Amino acid sequence: MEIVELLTANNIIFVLLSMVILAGGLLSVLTEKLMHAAFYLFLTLVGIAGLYLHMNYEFLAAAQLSVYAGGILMLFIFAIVLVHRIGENSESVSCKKKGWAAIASFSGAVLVLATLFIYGNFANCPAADAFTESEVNMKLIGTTLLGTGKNQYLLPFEATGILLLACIIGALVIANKEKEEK
Amino acid sequence: MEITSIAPWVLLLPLCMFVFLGLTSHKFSGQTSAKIGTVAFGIVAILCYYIAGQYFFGSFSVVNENGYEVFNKTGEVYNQMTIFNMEWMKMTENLIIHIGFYLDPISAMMLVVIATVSLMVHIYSYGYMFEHGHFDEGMSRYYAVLSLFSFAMLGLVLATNIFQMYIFWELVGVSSFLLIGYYFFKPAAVSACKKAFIVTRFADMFFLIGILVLSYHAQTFDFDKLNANNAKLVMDAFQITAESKGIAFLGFPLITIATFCIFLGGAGKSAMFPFHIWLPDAMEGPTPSSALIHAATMVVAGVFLVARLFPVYSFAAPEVLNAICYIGAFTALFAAIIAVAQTDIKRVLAFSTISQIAYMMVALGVSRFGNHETELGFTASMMHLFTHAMFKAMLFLCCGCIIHCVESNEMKHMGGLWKYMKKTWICFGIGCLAIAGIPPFSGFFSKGEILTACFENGYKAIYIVMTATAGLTSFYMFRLFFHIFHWQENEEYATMKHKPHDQEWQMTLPLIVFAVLTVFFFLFPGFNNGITATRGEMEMPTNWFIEGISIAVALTGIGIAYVLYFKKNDMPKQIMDKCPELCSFVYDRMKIDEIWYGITRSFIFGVICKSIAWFDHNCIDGFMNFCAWITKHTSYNTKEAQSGNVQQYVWVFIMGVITIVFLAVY
Amino acid sequence: MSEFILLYFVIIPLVMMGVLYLIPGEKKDLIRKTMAGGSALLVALAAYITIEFIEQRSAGATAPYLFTASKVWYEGFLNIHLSLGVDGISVAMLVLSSVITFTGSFASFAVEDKAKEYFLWFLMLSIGVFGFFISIDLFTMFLFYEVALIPMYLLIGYWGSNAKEYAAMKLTLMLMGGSAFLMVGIFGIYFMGTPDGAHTFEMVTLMESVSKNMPIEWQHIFFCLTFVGFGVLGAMFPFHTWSPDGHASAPTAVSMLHAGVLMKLGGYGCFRVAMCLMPQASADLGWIFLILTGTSVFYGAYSACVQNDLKYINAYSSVSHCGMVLFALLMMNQTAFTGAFLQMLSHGLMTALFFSLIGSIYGRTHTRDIRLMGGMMNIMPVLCVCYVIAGMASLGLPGLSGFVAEMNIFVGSFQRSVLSYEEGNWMFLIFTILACTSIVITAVYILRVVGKMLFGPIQDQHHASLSDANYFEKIAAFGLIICVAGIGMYPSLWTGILNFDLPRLVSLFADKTIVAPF
Amino acid sequence: MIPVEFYLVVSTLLFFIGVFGFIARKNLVGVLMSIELILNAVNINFVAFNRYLFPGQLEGYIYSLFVIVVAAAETAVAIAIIMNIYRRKGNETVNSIKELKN
Amino acid sequence: MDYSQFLLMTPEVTLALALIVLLVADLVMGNDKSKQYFQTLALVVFGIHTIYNFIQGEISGQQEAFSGMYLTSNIHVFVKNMLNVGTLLVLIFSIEWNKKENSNHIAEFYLLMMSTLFGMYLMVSSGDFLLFYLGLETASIPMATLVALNKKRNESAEAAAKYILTAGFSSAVMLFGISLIYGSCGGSLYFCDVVKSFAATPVQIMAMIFFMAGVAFKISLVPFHLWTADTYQGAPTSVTAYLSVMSKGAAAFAFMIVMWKAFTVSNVAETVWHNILWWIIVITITVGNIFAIRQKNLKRFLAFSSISQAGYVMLGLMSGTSMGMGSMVYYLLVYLFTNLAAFGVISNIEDKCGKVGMDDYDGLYETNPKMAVVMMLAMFSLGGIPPFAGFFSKFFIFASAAQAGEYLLVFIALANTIISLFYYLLVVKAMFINKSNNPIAPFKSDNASLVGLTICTIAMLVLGLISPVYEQLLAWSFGVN
Repeated sequence: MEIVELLTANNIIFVLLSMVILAGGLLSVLTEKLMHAAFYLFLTLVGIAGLYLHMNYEFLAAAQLSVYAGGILMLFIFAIVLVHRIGENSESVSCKKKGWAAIASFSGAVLVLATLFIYGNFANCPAADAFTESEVNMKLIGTTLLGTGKNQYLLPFEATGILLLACIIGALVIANKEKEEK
Repeated sequence: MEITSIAPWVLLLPLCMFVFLGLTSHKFSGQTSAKIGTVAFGIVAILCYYIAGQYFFGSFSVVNENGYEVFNKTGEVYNQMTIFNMEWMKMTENLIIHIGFYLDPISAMMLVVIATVSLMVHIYSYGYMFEHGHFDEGMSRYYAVLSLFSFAMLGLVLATNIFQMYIFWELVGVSSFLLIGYYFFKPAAVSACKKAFIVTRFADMFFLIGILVLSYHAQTFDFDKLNANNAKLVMDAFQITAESKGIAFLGFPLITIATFCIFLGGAGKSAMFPFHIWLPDAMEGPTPSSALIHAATMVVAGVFLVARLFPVYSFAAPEVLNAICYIGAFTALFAAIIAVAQTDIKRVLAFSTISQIAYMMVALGVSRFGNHETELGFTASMMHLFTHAMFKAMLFLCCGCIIHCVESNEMKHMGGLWKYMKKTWICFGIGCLAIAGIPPFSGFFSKGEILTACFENGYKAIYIVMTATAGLTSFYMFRLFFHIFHWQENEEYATMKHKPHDQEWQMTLPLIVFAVLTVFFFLFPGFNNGITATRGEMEMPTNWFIEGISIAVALTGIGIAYVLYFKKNDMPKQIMDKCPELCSFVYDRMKIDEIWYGITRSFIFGVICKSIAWFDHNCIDGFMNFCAWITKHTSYNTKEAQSGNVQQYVWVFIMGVITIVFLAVY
Repeated sequence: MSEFILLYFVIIPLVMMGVLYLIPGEKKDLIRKTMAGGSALLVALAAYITIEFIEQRSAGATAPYLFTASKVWYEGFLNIHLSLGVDGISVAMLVLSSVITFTGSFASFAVEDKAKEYFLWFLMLSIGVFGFFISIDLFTMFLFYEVALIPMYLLIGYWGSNAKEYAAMKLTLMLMGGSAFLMVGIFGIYFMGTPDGAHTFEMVTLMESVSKNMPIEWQHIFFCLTFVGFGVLGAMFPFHTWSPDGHASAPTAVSMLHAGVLMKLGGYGCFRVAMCLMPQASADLGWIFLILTGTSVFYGAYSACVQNDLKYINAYSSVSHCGMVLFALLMMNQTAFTGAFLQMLSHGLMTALFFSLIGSIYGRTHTRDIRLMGGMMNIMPVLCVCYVIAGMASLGLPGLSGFVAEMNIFVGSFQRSVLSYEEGNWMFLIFTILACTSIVITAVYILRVVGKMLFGPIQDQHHASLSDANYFEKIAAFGLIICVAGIGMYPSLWTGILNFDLPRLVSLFADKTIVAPF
Repeated sequence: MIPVEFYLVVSTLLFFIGVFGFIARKNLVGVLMSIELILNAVNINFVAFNRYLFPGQLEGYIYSLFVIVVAAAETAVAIAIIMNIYRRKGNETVNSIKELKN
Repeated sequence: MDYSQFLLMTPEVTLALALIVLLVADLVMGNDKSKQYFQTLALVVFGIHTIYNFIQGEISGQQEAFSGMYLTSNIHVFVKNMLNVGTLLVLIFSIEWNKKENSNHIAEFYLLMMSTLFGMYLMVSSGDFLLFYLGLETASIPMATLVALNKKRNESAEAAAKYILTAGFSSAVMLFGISLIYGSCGGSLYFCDVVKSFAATPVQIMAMIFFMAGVAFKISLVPFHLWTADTYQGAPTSVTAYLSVMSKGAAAFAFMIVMWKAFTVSNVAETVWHNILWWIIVITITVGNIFAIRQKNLKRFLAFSSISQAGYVMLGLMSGTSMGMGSMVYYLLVYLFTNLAAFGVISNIEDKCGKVGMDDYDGLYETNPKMAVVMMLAMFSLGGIPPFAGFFSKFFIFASAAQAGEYLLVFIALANTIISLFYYLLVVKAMFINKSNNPIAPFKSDNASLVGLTICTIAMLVLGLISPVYEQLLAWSFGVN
């Protein structure tokens, strides 16, 4: 395969997105300032949303953007703002700690990638080339989420309700705390 | 009286007395216990005499286990009779321990000896212990143990099988222990009793091993079967033939090992070299018990044992008999030499006992089945056993009287006592003459026969040694005699509250009885009629040449003693000053005790026990503690693993995953 | 419930525990009376069982176990039964246990501090012991075995002396370690010793099926595991080290029950489980344990010689004597077996006697160091005479129990040794002779104590005014002495009871070639 | 077409970047962010597999939706707890939660 | 759309109903006066739920709903009932604590408890990795807030932070594994589909290990256990009890179901996870025990003890037979009562005088004999001493491992019981043997705790001696095939 052939739009987009994702991720864990980290995280999340879009999963991309970039990241930023006075927010991490972390993550990455590449034969999967460009329509998503049959997810859906309820109650209890102590 | 019905009481009565006196020791006063014990033993003695008399002179029969009627005498030959035999413990089909009553000439003779000496000691002790009496309540204990001893000793001699003998063997050992340790508050007595017990116990271990070997191959414990038909059973079991010595072990004939081990058991009890060390120390016990146990009865158990198994020795293991006679001869001479240098009167007697027992051993050792000449030793030995028991018991009892008066065992506190205690003087003199072998006293006959047996059986060297020993014997006995009764009167007597005197009748009567027995021994019916290896009649040859020499040697000994010790003079001191090292070496019993102590204290205790204890404490225990320590230490040193840092937790987590994946996949 | 008559051995202590629980702790006299009464009941029950056993056997009952009763406990696949039954060996052990419980109760009357709790634990201990001996189901055996372990901890840890906490922990943990070996062994026997789908813990079935079903290699493994497991309790070298510390620190009655009975569980278990279930393996591998037990025989004796603490001396002598039990068992012939079980009885009784006396002496002098005592015979003659008797029993004086046991062991061992020697193997002979030497060493250390502590002049004048035994100490001591002497004088009773069953068990080993490496 | 492996490369790298961040960051919020990175890496996997290998069903797709939801809930709770820590200790670094140890 | 399938899910449905009832009640009971009845109401409601589920009839065989996403059978139901009983006991023990320390958050406490319980239900019954994941998260995220509930102590917050962070991380790791499973096992996450295409390829193995790590975190197996001690120590005692028993038990059971149903093709002994688990068990038991020795805080101590107990629990997986499952559930049942008894005592004492150190327990028997006895029984039972139930449960679970021929593993586990007995005895020693100058003063505990402790004690005493429980469990259990 020649270089030119690889330079399809798809591939280029993928490479760019991946670079954004990885660079964002890397920077977000390496930067010393939390606020910057949050920003880089944002980049990553958006990049991932882009990947979803690239795979024609618009709804998912939207969800990713709204929940992650819109919701979770906001939470982070609030938290950072609340707990961190701007200007004092840099943190220096000892090299030793980074070294340990690097050992773990590097060896892990090598191992997982090696395993995947040496032994993983996803290309031989029966459906390997069944990549369809078609979108997933919303109705299908709806029935899948609320159906009771095979590969339909009513029960998890309901369960998530309880989970969310509990998390709300819990988060409230914890967050309430200061007030009560006064 | 039916023998079978009275025989059990010979054993049961002393046993009951032991239990009774032991349990009631705090209820009765000492005198009461003594009276009860003495009376009870008097009954036992009567029974013994009756049985022995019936056996030797009467006629009766018992039915043996095969249903045949056995008479005490067939023609001139006395039969071995099992009066009763009760199964006590069954070990295997063939090896069954019986407790029984075995009557043959030697056990009948022993019955007489034991009954006599023990009864006399019972009587004597009443006076001795009571007046000497530190310890009134101890007296019940004393009589209880005397009963136990009598029971054990009777059981020993009456044993129908070798295991019964072993059982009672141990029991006499323990009663000896208890009697030696009677004055348990005296450290010397304590160490003496321990020594006696442990040394004999050590020898008993060999006895036990010997029994195990012998009985395993012969598949029986019974003397009857072992000895029968010229020990045929043993010969077959060990595959002994004219050409070969049968089964070998480590290159030695197994039968030799077995019988020698059994002899070693006897050597322990009979204080043969090198097991003799306990006997002199055993004199720490009350003197009457020394008379009974350590002079007359228990110490001859070894001789009795060899005599009991004589056919086995003679036919299957004559080489062991040789060894016995050499060991005996050495012991006799050795003990006699040591006796010369002792100053404690009981010690002198103790060594003389060792020496005299060695005579008996030698006599057995030179003896073989064959003809009258070769069998002479056996009879001589038994005769000497009998005579020795009487005069030695008497000598000890005399010592008891003397010690009672002087309140010391040391010769130097004595001298010139003849004026004060005439009866004792006479009795002691008779005893000394007897042991020296002066006719017509009993010792003369028995010793003469022993020397004859040695000589006639070709053991010339032994004969010479034994003769020399006889000379030494008469020398040291008279040294003792003169030292106690003549020499120079101790000035202290004059100042003593109670002047030395002859004791009351309880203590004097036994002396007289023994003196009579010693003096009039020649009137006794001949030992050659029955107490022989073949249990039949036999001629007792009298070799006047040998008798003459022995009398001469004895007189020489007496003469030297007379010169040196009859009147106070400097000669003994001068002689001793010539070679002080030798004298003190001999006085210290040739350092044999020290060698033993070296082996036991330094080596067994100091090295083996200590190192095992060290090993146990440091290695075994240490290992267990180390395991515990390492666990605990690991626990405390791994605190950091749980550092509280959540990132470290995750690091461990992810590394765990990675490691497992790595291990599982690659 | 008459078929479950054996269960009364467990029920009586249980009921006693209930009664004690209801009695307020201050009423110590009532508690003691309850204990005395209840344990007397146990003795009576044991006596009844013995007599009945002899009668039934004499009448020709040939079943391997008598008084059997079985009830399924865990049904189905597990097939666990509550199976009870006794043969001659267990009868002997039951008598031993009941006697020691009885005398132990009396010896414990001196306990003042938390007497109620003490007796509750004590009873639990005895439940374990009795339960073990009446069970003929491996599971319940193991269960009771462990039941017996844990009360030890508290009894020693609370009521003990010296380094009691250390000792208690060591003892408990080491015995637990033993039970770890044991449990694996039991699983092996259960799963591999029985055909699939018919797994069972019942001894009677296992006796036949284990050697049939289990491959010999596995038999070797499980034999070792079970033997070590029980061997730890039987104080086998080098697993004996809990015993000196444990015994030294335990309160009187606990030492009695522990040395007297609990250590017998070890020998009994080794025989019942390890050897009888896997006779081929024991013939093949017995030599390994013979070396170990032979070592413990003289090792314990030599160690005892240089100890200064009375209880340590006795504990090491227990190592020696219990080593003798296992040693004899491994000789695998009838005489040795008889000797081994007699030795169990004998050692149990005399060591209990020892400990009760030591407890009494210690209670008065507050020291157990023999160097600090002397002339006790003057001060407390009764206790000391009893001590001498115990010592004599221990060193094998004829007429007392030690002798009959040891003689059987020696005769039995010797038979095996000679057989083995004739095949060219030295090992048995060497160890038999070594074991014989221990009788001398025993005499040495016993007499050392007697000489130093009981005889001689009074060492410490403070001791001079001490009192002699009181009534309950006398009951304990005399009771045991009577038993010791009883066995010693009339061994046929016990050899008879044992021999009802031993021939059957000996035949398991009869056709096996006993392996020895040298 | 881009092989699915490439997605895996991205996700794996992102995953371990997240791991790195979790271990190396000092601030608890930063740690939490790293968790988000990891979860996103997982999502990439799910989605890519779904798209490339098993487009017939929406299993991976739905799964990643749920993951997003759960992540949101989790983050909320975690941030609440971190705030709590901050209020008590005055900072919210990892070092502030080292009291419980050994 | 067959909504009737919900009828199979009786426990979940009733629990959800209970949850709703309480939620509504909480909203309705606005004022403080009526709030004091909330606790009673909650207990009653939960009690009704418990009893109702307890008296449900048997289910025939293994059933599934939602096309295999939800699995149920008698043993599942039993596990849930067991969890109910345990939770009820925890609630009973926490009444006093709620009144004193947590008066403002009583309702939340109950709601959170019950929602985590709901999560556990899902975990136990899941037949699909998604539901499993959701169940696990439902059981752990609200749990973090429960852990943080103790407002007076900083430790509580710290514990919660550690818990939520590691939980998040581990669930992410688990998800990574699940995603790879998804990719490599035929694109379906139903257990029954996974097992069909599970061929133990390296990628699948890796995926499985990542997944196992996530669950192992929940069961706190070494090396995924490090959070355990800190969280247990910091959390309110009743929550610790809940964590150590219910959370762990449910996860362990669910783990077994997953491993057996999704990753076991034919025979457990031939699977890869078998070997992995073998080592994990060994390490877990050893590390748990060794770390426990040095602990001075009882809650922390029980945390490490629960780690090693988790190792024993995992033995049940090794055989793959119904005996393994039955023994494991039985073990969990016994462990539940035993550990709750211990925690009951601890929380009682903590409520009364705030002491949790082992040294504080010195001489407890002198002052509070009953507490000491219960604690002692619990320790003995945990140590596996007969005749308490712990002995039986240990015996059976070892037997199940031995059944599969794992003699070495059983031996190692047993050898470890020596260490564990050591530290259990340390507690007993503190209470009975040690003397203290400053013992815990005698107190009278509230009736509810007493009832709870009595139940636990009775259970410890009789559970082993009466065989029907275990027999019934065996009958209900099923093996791999």
